Parts: sequence; structure tokens; C-alpha cells
Amino acid sequence: MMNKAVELKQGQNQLFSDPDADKAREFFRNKSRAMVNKVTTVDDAVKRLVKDGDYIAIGGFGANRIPTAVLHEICRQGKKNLAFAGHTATHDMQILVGGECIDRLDIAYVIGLEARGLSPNARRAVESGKIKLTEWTNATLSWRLKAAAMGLSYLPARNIMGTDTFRYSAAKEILCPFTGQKFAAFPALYPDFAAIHVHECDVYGNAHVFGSTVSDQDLAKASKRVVITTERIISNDEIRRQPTTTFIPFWCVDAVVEVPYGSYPGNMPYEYFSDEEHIRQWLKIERDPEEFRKFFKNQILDTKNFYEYLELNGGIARMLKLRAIEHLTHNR
Amino acid sequence: MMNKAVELKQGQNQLFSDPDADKAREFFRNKSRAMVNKVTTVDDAVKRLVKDGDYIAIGGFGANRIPTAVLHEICRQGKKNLAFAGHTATHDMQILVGGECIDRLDIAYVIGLEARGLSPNARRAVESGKIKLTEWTNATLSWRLKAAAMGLSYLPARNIMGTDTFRYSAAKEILCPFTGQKFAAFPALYPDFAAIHVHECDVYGNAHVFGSTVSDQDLAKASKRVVITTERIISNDEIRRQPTTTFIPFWCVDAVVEVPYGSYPGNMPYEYFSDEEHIRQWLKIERDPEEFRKFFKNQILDTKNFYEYLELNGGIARMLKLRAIEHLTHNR
Amino acid sequence: MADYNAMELMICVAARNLENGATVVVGTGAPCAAAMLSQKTHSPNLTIMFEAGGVAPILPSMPISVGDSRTFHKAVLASSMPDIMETCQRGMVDYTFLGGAQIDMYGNINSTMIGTNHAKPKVRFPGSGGANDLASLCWRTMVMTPQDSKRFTDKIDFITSPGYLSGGNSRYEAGLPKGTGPYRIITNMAIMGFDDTSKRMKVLNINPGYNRTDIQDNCGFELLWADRITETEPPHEDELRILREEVDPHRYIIGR
Amino acid sequence: MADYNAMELMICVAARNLENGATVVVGTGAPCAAAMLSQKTHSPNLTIMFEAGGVAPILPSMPISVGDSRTFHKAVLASSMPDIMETCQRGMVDYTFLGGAQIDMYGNINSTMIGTNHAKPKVRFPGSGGANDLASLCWRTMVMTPQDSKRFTDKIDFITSPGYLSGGNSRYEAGLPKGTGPYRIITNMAIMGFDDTSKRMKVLNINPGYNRTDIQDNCGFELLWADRITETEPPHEDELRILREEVDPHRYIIGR
Repeated sequence: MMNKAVELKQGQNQLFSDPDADKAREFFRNKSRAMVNKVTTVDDAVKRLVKDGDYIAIGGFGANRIPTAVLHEICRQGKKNLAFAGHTATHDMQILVGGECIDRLDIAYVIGLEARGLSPNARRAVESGKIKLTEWTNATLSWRLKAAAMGLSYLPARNIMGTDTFRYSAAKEILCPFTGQKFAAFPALYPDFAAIHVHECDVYGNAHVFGSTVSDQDLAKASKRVVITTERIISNDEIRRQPTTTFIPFWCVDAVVEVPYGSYPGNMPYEYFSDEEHIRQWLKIERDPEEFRKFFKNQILDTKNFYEYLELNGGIARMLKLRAIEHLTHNR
Repeated sequence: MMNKAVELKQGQNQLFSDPDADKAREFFRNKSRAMVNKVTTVDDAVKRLVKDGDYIAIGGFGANRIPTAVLHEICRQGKKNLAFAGHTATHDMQILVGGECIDRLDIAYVIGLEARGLSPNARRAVESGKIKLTEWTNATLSWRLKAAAMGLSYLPARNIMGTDTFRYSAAKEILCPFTGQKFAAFPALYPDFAAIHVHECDVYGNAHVFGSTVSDQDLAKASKRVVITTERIISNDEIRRQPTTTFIPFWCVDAVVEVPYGSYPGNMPYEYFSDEEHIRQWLKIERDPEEFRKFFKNQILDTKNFYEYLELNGGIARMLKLRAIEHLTHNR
Repeated sequence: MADYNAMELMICVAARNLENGATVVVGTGAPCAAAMLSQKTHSPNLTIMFEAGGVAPILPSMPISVGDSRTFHKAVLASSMPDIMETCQRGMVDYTFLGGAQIDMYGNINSTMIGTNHAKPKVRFPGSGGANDLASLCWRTMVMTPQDSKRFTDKIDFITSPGYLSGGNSRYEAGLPKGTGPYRIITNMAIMGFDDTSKRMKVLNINPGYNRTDIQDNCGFELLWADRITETEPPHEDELRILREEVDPHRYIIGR
Repeated sequence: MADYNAMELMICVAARNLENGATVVVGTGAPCAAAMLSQKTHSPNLTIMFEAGGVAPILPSMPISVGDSRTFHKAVLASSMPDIMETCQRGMVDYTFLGGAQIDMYGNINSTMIGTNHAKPKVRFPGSGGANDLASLCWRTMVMTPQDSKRFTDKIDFITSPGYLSGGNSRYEAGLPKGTGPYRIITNMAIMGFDDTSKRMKVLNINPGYNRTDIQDNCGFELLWADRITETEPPHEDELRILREEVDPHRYIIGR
């Protein structure tokens, strides 16, 4: 048991969102819980639900089950000064940094694309000093979202103490009231906006997700405004046939958009694998800022919508190839 | 925001289990995580996994998805001085009180059987002064289990403050380190033993549950020793066919017992409804302590096993009737 | 005017207080009937929730338990108790219903015990269950109860679930979420709310057939009275028809 | 003796340290290969976990991401990041692997930045990801890394993930779970553990072809030496065969 006279430290960096549970409750009190048809377009959803300066968070895991169409549209609409939850942010962050949308960054994992290497453009942005940085970890951001999903202002945990990750965070040390043990306290994270890509949902936003769910259930609950993109819309009857499977309930969701292949170039479990060639292309072109600006304009800013982007990158034929890779049938 | 000079209260009643996370970790360090065949009998599981004086908790919701065979066997083996988590404890508690197994009780909901009325025998026991009582609530016990499932020693929450429920609990008031808001702190509950009835699982204990899951996922994680009874054993291939559906993973589970109709006389969602006649019989007979002792001996203590108990109460024919009620086909 | 009993009146009044698009956690019995009636009349988009995890079921009949399979029959969601309670804690649940053995002028409720020795109660009741949680965390708590001066008492033996505690700002100062608390107390005699400042119980409507004296005589503490008290609107024909034919055809609840 | 490269040796050594019946959280690359090799040799009952939620998959190939669909291919469980991290926090996970740009004598690791100004780093790396969490919460942390005196340095620029912090009892005093910490540092030159009391890095085995001078010369801090240092057992024929034919047939990892 720890000595009660011990000094309690706190991280020195900035907290980019308000953890106050009563303020969040006041927002949620007025959020609609009516089960009404929420189907719309990506364009409309981003227009209505994302404001300059918002704190935003993205579902999935960097280049797995990501809502690419929403990320593109945020860039296309030129949203600015966003704070971003860099919770294993990989291709999702590449896009937002390409669009110069972010000026505050909660970091768990950023600028890397896991085994694929680092994003030169995201790295330049983070090294530039123009983006405010606060350090966290994957578990920490998960628990910050969980604290919000639970309607709290913080959660205790047993990691990050004693490190510089703590020092450059906005966490605090506390003592357990029962054991006297020292814990880290993580402030609740209530994002202003979240986008989550799912396998299927009904028009009300009741959604199914298959495979690892990362933090998306907590993210859907914690966020003030939520758009869901979905591989396919299913009937409400289908949701009611297996209520145990409902992963996100309708009341969390503000808008539903049907976007088949919506995680491309990311992996969508049980549907299609990631387009590793396309992602390699990004990483290569990013080395030259000028070339990357052209590529980004051509691929995202100048495409009318997500379908044009898919066409530009091989269309249905390419998608079928990625389906075969996902299902391990491509070498047969 | 609350004044920092505010007095922080604490509940005056006894805590029946140790919330220390490092002590729990020490236990879990030595708990086997090998994926081996754990199929056994109820008799063996109770012999090996329940000790006199243990803190025990039961899955499901009183008379819904309860591990009746394990409850009966605890009585049959005459386990004594158990502490019990009265987390919407209804027929499960009726059985354990009938067997005179309990001497410490964490109370959220006890002695009642919801819309059916109160259990005279459980009520006599709780009014007798022979059982130590500490008050909690349904959410509180859920969160105490969740704290343990998360590997913590407590969780903060926003209920029970200001009431006598708090006063006769073992909770404490704390202040949020970020907002200064007053919260209740609930000590983690790491039960020594839990029994959970599930729809299907493999021989390693990977389990599926359908319908409301109450607190059972946290219960399986929080408990030091866990027995699962299951309507049916399925193959490991079937588990691996849909890993998103796995509700309890093997490493939580110490023993697996196949017990069809295992929640009888309770409801098993999608399988069979509760036997309301049988439960009414209990409530009626309990009014006369002497009659109830005979009934309890005949029904539970003198039956060799759960199948004999089922036979005594109508056997397969009765079960088919309850299946028809569950599936709303009994009046057709 | 239709012929009806006190339970039918109370259910109709409760149902009218649940607006379209709201969320409500209910138990078994009258609260569940009120929510179902509300859905079938003016609030088709009312979301009914049960604390064990069932959300927006198509109820084939009255549940016996808030965790039985009826509570998630063809539901939109069958989740868990912490999920439902955290949804309440997050501020997404508008209404809940409570009952109990005793209630005081601040809407505090006792469902734990009668007596003074907690370790050896004179009469023991089930305890909080989810009542304290829902009363703490939902925005508005409603109570449907028969009224008499033993039940409506100056000093309840045990505060199981919080109303406005000792009145004024004491509920918020105790740490409970801002803006929450008891909203309506619906009895066989009257409908009560709470004074904005003192948080004491205040009569808003008087049920047909009762007067002020009846109501105060059957209450163990001094009631406040609204400036303009109107008679409770009795059940409409269509409310009664739906309640009797569709909601509770076996008269499990309204037949009591 | 079989012909092998440094990566193959390191993977074989790591694999031997994962005992049957244990649980291990791995990332992509060498740690995943080590865990797979261990399963296919002496630890068929080793449970491989990924931080995004995949548990005990039947891996059809090396994952590209710890959240891609390979990580839960025919898995026993596809859950969530908080679930995996809480399983670690509860004390149910035995091993994890970490990497980084810098490591010090107490096994603290930097994967965040080079430089002194956090707001404008000279070189920025991805940050903790799950590394700090796993290093904090799993029982034993292993590191597989090439060894040179820039990487093994007296003063790392940023402690991303905790080793034994400033040595002695400082890790536990900081609040991290009792009994956890770095266990083995596996390099191309040697295998290191940590002194029981000072918690400083200590050489246990020397890889074939290297000597004490090589090892100290390629380390920016003073190493401790075990009383009895043996030569690292080189990869066995069957380990190499399984590693090359079954674990990494395309030589994504061992070909580097």
C-alpha cells in the first residue's frame, strides 16, 4: 500500500475537451432519442454535424473499418481547426492531415501506418510545431471514451504513471479511497463528432459490427454527434431478429449513410482487405510535398464523391480483388 | 462545481470482500489460461471450486438464466458461511437461503421475486439478524463487478449519494480530480466463485449468451473461480466461426458442465419460459417453515442430481410446455 | 364519462406524461402498462427500457421480471445492466417510475425496511434494486401509488432512493446529477409535483371525486398547493379501450 | 550447426521464453513470428492476443495491422481494445513485446520523439500506441532489438513506456502493478535480464560470434554481468525449418 503523504503529480499538457459530466448530460438531455429515419448523404451529414473547431474522433483502427467517405468530405468541405483523437490513427489521420484540418492532437499512436512505415506528410505536420500535442496511450484514450460512455468525468487506471507519456499528458495521479494505491486518473473524452463505419445498420442507426470492435461502442456513446456509414442498410426486422447483436443503438446516431466499400482503402473484416498498393502509393508520394498536394487534390478534393474516388482506383474490379484477398481465395 | 472543503462521507457497513487490485492480480497470475477440456460434473465442480466462507455470485437475473443445478449442489454439499452478492437475487437466493448457506449479504435486491411477491423464508432469514447485511443497488453491484473486471480497486459513479442506501453501504464519497464534482466510489468486487448459465459453450468454456446479459460478462472476468453450466456444448469450430459473438472467453472459466434445462424453474431466453406454477408453489409452501423444510429436502437435498429434480417436476413433458410458452406457441 | 377505477386513472395520467420521442426505464406492472399505453396513444416513438438490458421490445404480454425474455422480445437491443445504467448516467434517459413503502415531502422513497435497527429490521423489503440508480440518474422520476398517511409520511424509516433529500439545493449538493429529481407523484386522489425552490411536494391536480381535505387527511406531512388547481382529466374512452383490450387484456394490473 | 541470421536467432530465443499455457499480446512483425513459432514448437497452448481485440486466431499469414482481419481469423474471440487492456490490467496476461528508438539501463523505452522540445520535436515517432499500456500492465515485457550504443543509451530523450523507471523499487512506488516489468532484452549480440535489486540491465547469455567487449562497446551505459554467463543456444534445425517454412515463408521478417 502506498504512503498517503506521497506527492500526486499531474500531466502538464493541454486538455482539448471538457470532461464535465453535468455539461455532457445537459447536451445529451436535448439530443433526440426518437427512432426516425436518419438516412442521408455524406455531404449533408458533414455539413450538419461537423463545425470548425470541433473535437472529432474516428471509429475503427486507422486503416481497418474506417469511414473514409466522411474523412474525404471533411477535407472537401474544408473544415478547419479540428481537434483529433489520435487513437491508432493511421490512414484516417493521413487524410485529415492532407486536408490541413487538424490543429490539436491527442496522441496515442500517430503518423505511423503500423508495419507499413511512417507517413512523411503527417510526420512533417507533427514536427512543424503548428499542431498542439498532448500525449496519451491506446488504453488511455479507450478509457477516456469509456469514462464518457459511462457518464463520468474520469476513470482510474494503473498505466502510464512514472513516464514522460504521463508528464506530457493531461492526466492526474490520485489515490484509491479504499486501498491507498496510486492510480492514474484519465479525464472523460466527450467528442463533438464521431464517424464510424459498420457492416450493416437499419435506417434508425441500429448497427451491427463484426470482428474486433476497438473502442467503437464507447465512441458511439461518448460522442455528441455521430454519423454512421454502412456497407449496407438492413431492415429493422433484421435488427429485431437478434437484439443481442446490436452493437450501436439508434439513440447514439444522428445520421446514417449507405457507403458500400466505405472503408476502402482500409480493411473491412469479412468484406474486403486493405488495398496495400494504394496505401504504399500514398506513402511514396508523400515524400514530395508538391507531388502529394497534386495527388491529394486529384484523389480527394477534386472528386465529386466517394464513388468517383473508387472509380479512380480501380472501381468494382479492384474491390472484387480485395474481397478475394480478404476471403483468402485470391491465390486459388 | 462542488466546494472542495466539503465533507466526504463513507458508508458505515462492512465490506465482505477485498477490493485490492494487486492481490487480485496475484491470484489471476496463477490462474490457468490453458485452453484445455474443462468438462466435468456439477458435483465435482462444486467440490473443487466452492469452499466454506467463500464470497459467491450467481449469473443471470434471479429467475432468468440461472445455474440452478449449481445452486442445488451447493446446498446438497452443505456449503456454509458464504457471502452472497444479492444482485437481483430472487429464486437463486431462495435456494441458498433454503440451504442455510449464507451469513453475509451484499444487498441490491433480495427476498422479493419481482411481480410474484416476496419469499417468506428469505424474509425471515434477513429479518432474523443472523445474516450480516450491507446495502448497495443494482447499478452499484454491476459497477463493483466492472471495477474488478477492469482490474481496478474501485469505480466512481453518480448514484446513491445522500441516501440511507449509501449510509448502510461500504461506499465512500470522493471528488473528481478534474471537475471537483462529488462522486460515490464503489469498491471492486472480486468474488471467490461465480456460477453462470449460458446457452452454449465449447469444452474450453468459450460461451455464447443470447438476450439481456445483465452483469455476466463482468462477473465472469471479476471472479476468481468460475463454473459455467450450459444448455449444450458446441464445437470449438462453431466458436471460431463467429468470434465476435464469444461472450465469455475460456480463460475466465474453470469448469464446464452440460445441463440442459439448467435454468429451470427460471426462464431461459429463446429456450423455455419460467415455471410460474412451481415458483408459486415455493412461495406458498415457504409460509410454513416446517412444510418448507420437507419440501426443500424432498426437492433438493434428497434428489441425487438435477435430472431427478426435473423428473420430480414434470420432466420433459413439462419442459416442452415451457418451451411452447417461451415461443408464444402454447395458445395456438 | 367512462367508468374507470383508480389504477386505470393513474395509468392514463402517467401515460400522458410520457411524450413522444422520450426514453423511459420501467419495471413490471403499472409503469410498464403506462408506457405501453402511451406508445399506443400519443407517443408511438416512446422508447421503453428495462434495467436488465432490454430496449424497445415488441411486448407480447406483461413481463413477470424486468429481466425475462418478454423484455427483449423482438427488441432493438438486448444489452446489459451496466449499459442501461450508464445510459441513464450519461443523461440519455428521460423518465423512470418508482414505488415504495414510504414517501416523504421531498419525494424520498423507502423500499428497504421498517424499523430503526438496520441489522435486524422489523420488516424487511427487497431494497433498492435499481430504484436508487434510476432515481439518481434519470432526468425525471414519477411515482404511482395509492395514497394514505402511513405511506405519505413526515419521516420515512430509510431513504432508499433519493428525492430532493432535505429540499432546496440539497440533492445537487449531495453530488447527484444536476437537474434531476422527482417529477410527478400520481395517486388515487391527486397529482403532485414539487415546488421549484423548496422542493416540497405540491398538489397540481385533484382527481374526480376527491377534495383538498381528503388529500391532506391522507398525507402525513403538510402539502403545498399550486396557485391554480384543476381537476385531473379523467381517462378518455379510447385510452380505456386500448388499456383494457390491448395493454392489459387479462386485467393483471388494472384488475387489482 | 545451422546457418541463420540475427533475426532468426532473436525470434527463436523469444519463442523459447513463451511457455505453454501462457498468454501474450503481440504486435506485427518479429514478436508475432516468435509467438507463432512458440506455438508450433513447444507451446501449442500459447494464447496469442492483439490489442485491437483479436484472441487466439488461426493466423493465415502475418498481420499488417494489429487490428486487421487476420488478427481474428477463426479466432476464439474478437473483442475490443478496452477488453484486452483490462485483461492485462486484471493480471491475466503474461507476456508482451516492445520495441523503440531508445532503451536505457532500466529498460525504459522511447518510441515518442528525439529532441528536448515536446511541442516541436526534432524527430517525431508514433508515440505509445499500446506500448506503455502493455509495458505497465502485462507481467513480463520482452524487447527484441538490434543493439548499438545510440539505441542503448544512458539517457533516453523521452520515457514512452516504463521499464524499472529509476531502478530499485521506483516502478512500484510510481503506482504500477506489483511484480511487473521488463524481463528479457533480446539483441543480435546478447540476451539481457535485470538485476533483482538494482533493476539494472544484466547480460545473461552471449550470442555465438560475439564477446563481452562487443556487447559493452555497443551499449551506451554500463552493463551488469551475470555470475555465470553461457553462450546463447543457437536455433535448432527444427526451429529454423518451422520458422522459414510455416511462420514466415515469404521472409517478410526473417529476410530483413
